[in-house]
Amino acid sequence: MIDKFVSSLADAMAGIRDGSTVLLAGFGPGMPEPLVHGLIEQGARDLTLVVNSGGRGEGPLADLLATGHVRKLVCSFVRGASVAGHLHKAGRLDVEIVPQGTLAERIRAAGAGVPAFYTPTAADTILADGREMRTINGRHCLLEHALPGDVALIEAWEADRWGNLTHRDSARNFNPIMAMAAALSIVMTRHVVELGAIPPANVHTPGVFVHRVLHVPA
Amino acid sequence: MIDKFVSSLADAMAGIRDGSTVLLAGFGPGMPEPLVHGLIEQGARDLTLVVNSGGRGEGPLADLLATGHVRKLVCSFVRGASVAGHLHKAGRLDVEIVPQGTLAERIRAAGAGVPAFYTPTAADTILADGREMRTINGRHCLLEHALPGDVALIEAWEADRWGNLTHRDSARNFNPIMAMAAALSIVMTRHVVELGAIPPANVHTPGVFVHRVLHVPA
Amino acid sequence: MADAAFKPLDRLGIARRIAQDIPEGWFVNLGIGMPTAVSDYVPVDREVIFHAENGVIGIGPAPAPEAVNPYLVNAGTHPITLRVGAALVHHADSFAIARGGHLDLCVLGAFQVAANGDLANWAHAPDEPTKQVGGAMDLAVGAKRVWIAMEHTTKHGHARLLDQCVYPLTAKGVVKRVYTDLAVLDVTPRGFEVREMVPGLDFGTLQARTGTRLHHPT
Amino acid sequence: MADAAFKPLDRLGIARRIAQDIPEGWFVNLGIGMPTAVSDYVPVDREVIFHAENGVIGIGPAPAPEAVNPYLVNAGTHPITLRVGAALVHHADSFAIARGGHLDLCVLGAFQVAANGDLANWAHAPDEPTKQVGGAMDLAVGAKRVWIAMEHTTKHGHARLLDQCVYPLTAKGVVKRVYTDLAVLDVTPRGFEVREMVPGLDFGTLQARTGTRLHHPT
Repeated sequence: MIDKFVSSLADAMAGIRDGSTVLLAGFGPGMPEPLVHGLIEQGARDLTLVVNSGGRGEGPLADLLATGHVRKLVCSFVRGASVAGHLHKAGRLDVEIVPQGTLAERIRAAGAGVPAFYTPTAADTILADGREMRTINGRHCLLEHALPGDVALIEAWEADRWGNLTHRDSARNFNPIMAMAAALSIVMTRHVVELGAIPPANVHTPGVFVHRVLHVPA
Repeated sequence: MIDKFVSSLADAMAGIRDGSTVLLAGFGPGMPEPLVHGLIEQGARDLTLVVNSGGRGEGPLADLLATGHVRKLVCSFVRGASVAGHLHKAGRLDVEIVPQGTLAERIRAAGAGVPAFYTPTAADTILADGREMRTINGRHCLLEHALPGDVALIEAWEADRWGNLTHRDSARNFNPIMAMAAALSIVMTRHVVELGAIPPANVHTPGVFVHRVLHVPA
Repeated sequence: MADAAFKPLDRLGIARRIAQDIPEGWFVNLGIGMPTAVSDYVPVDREVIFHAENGVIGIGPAPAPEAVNPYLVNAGTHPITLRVGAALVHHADSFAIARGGHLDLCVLGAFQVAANGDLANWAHAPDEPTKQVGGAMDLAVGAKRVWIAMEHTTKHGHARLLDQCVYPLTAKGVVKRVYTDLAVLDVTPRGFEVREMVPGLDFGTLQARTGTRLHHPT
Repeated sequence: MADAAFKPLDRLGIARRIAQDIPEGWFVNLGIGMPTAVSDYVPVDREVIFHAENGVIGIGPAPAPEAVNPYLVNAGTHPITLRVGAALVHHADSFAIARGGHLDLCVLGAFQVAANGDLANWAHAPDEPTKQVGGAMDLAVGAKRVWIAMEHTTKHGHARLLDQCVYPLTAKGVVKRVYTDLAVLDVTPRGFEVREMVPGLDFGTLQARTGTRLHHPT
């Protein structure tokens, strides 16, 4: 019987290696905060962290960055007044700024087996400096590569033992595509449901993209 | 008040021009057969038709091909014993064979504003002859371009007046991505529902991709 | 520069002015800040469908404080409600809407706009430690139209409408119209055309506050 | 070539043999034809999750004739049922599963397989009017493992396991294992290794029916 549930935070986070690329979902809601703290406790270092924003002066993302375990941050924006901003200014954190749609598309591409694609987003901007360009149908386009993760940290509203997920309201955001894009997708769910309780047509993230699920009641 | 419903098949098909690229959804179920007959009646010629398969010796697709209004067929396979196969052998129908996953991805790319992407699918095969290749992460990849439609013919199970759709079971197939990829998405739906009747989290094709809806009860 | 003969619009006044020009049925993304207020001035019975980058299609009015749903936010991570008829999608699908040309309009803030439609709205210098790209580059390139909501000059009185942007670009040649506290200006092949000025403002005064030659509409 | 000392497997026997080797928890795509029968031989209490190109994850047993749901078919457009725990997605998401490396196994039929793992399963000649690519190229390139179900020789007695494929390739170097009516063979760096033969068959007889040198397992 397939059962992707794990019984502790430590089990959920087991085996994450130094040097991993970690995809962290969330856009306001949808960030699996307990898993971020689990990652801190687990202790993997030299991480590349992929997340929508660099966060603020406090919160789980700030806590993670403050450990110094993150070497590089890939995100769509960094606030000056944030832990990420301060570390970056101090030369202790590499930052790669990726337009948010390109970020989402690169993550989805990794999950979908698309190794690279072209996009007009960020063409003719300083983000394109030194980058490979191509004109397609008269538009300047940038070459962008897939952005796969070794690990994805995912938040769900409901999960069954096969790892089928639903996400509540706008907490969906990066969760389905980051689950697709990682070799190891670790989910925290607010609710555990019986297999079959989620109607097949309304599964938001199919279990094929999910490897471990931890129940964290609200 | 937004109301995308049209009251007749003729209204649904109005304005399709000669030379259009028509995306036709369906894989077994999910093909909007009444709209295919509507296209025949509407009479546009010199069409490029994008559809999963070339169909059989009879059925709506065979009827459409038999009109001679389709100049080129883009699909993942053609049976020898079919109207498409016979027309192709007779030199009366151009056929572009695209691997089914590449076909789906090219259509989705058109809807998502991705003008081109690389894929390992069909690299090192005769489908790659004369095509642009690139080695990415050690894998041979083919360059593939987005495949947009002037028109998409879409089947739905439920639709509301904003054009939000659900698709029943495996009739979903190409419907959501073809709706994304066309300048004019024409839907036939089996059921009309009140705005709000489809839970927001369970809309399969959002109305932003839909332009006209015709109610065709089962 | 003070001139008692005219009264600049305040920020909400600019938002209100923009709202007047949005017809029923448009899909619209509103940038963070001043643009977000535009939706408050669209009457509920005019069905305009507001999109947010985090996967919301059909944003309703802000909730009462006691009715806040922490799982439902806009692109500024402020609490929102859903309108009847809304749909929720994941981040890649949401940006497929933005990048795939499905938005009729995106209203963004700006630091500078050039006479050729170039937009600068994310950084004051290439090496600025705060890098607030977010989704602006995707929206600017992908929407059918980009309108700008901005003060006509900086708080120091420097022009923001220029021959060329000095700040790093968000996108080239994308702006169609600018709404400022003083005027509404269209971007045309010959540069900015003044479509409308606040009552009492004369063309010469507006020109004096602008860093590029203004034109009367033809 | 007749040899009373051994009895080749019939087509269902090959399918049954393959089913023995599929462990619980795998996500598996079965090609059209002989591979489709594999699922009939996986016991229901061994949870193997079968995927179809048209967006079904979790195919159940074939329905009774009176219980056929015309909206629910497999990649061969035959009626199916859903297993409890199934999920339904659209065609691009379904091929994201196949192309993104999320399938543990794909079982395909073949015309020819080469000692280096090259696969030919879609055409007998480059100019064949019947072009049956379908999703085979995507699956062959994208799945974690490709196993082949085939007759060891053609009905005319010609070898199908060869030094090099003569027919047009589906994909290069993808096949990991071949199940025929006579043997189970692994593709290794030195060529085919014979893992298993039907009872009574000797290595020399198998070699005589094979167009490339066979190896004993190391």
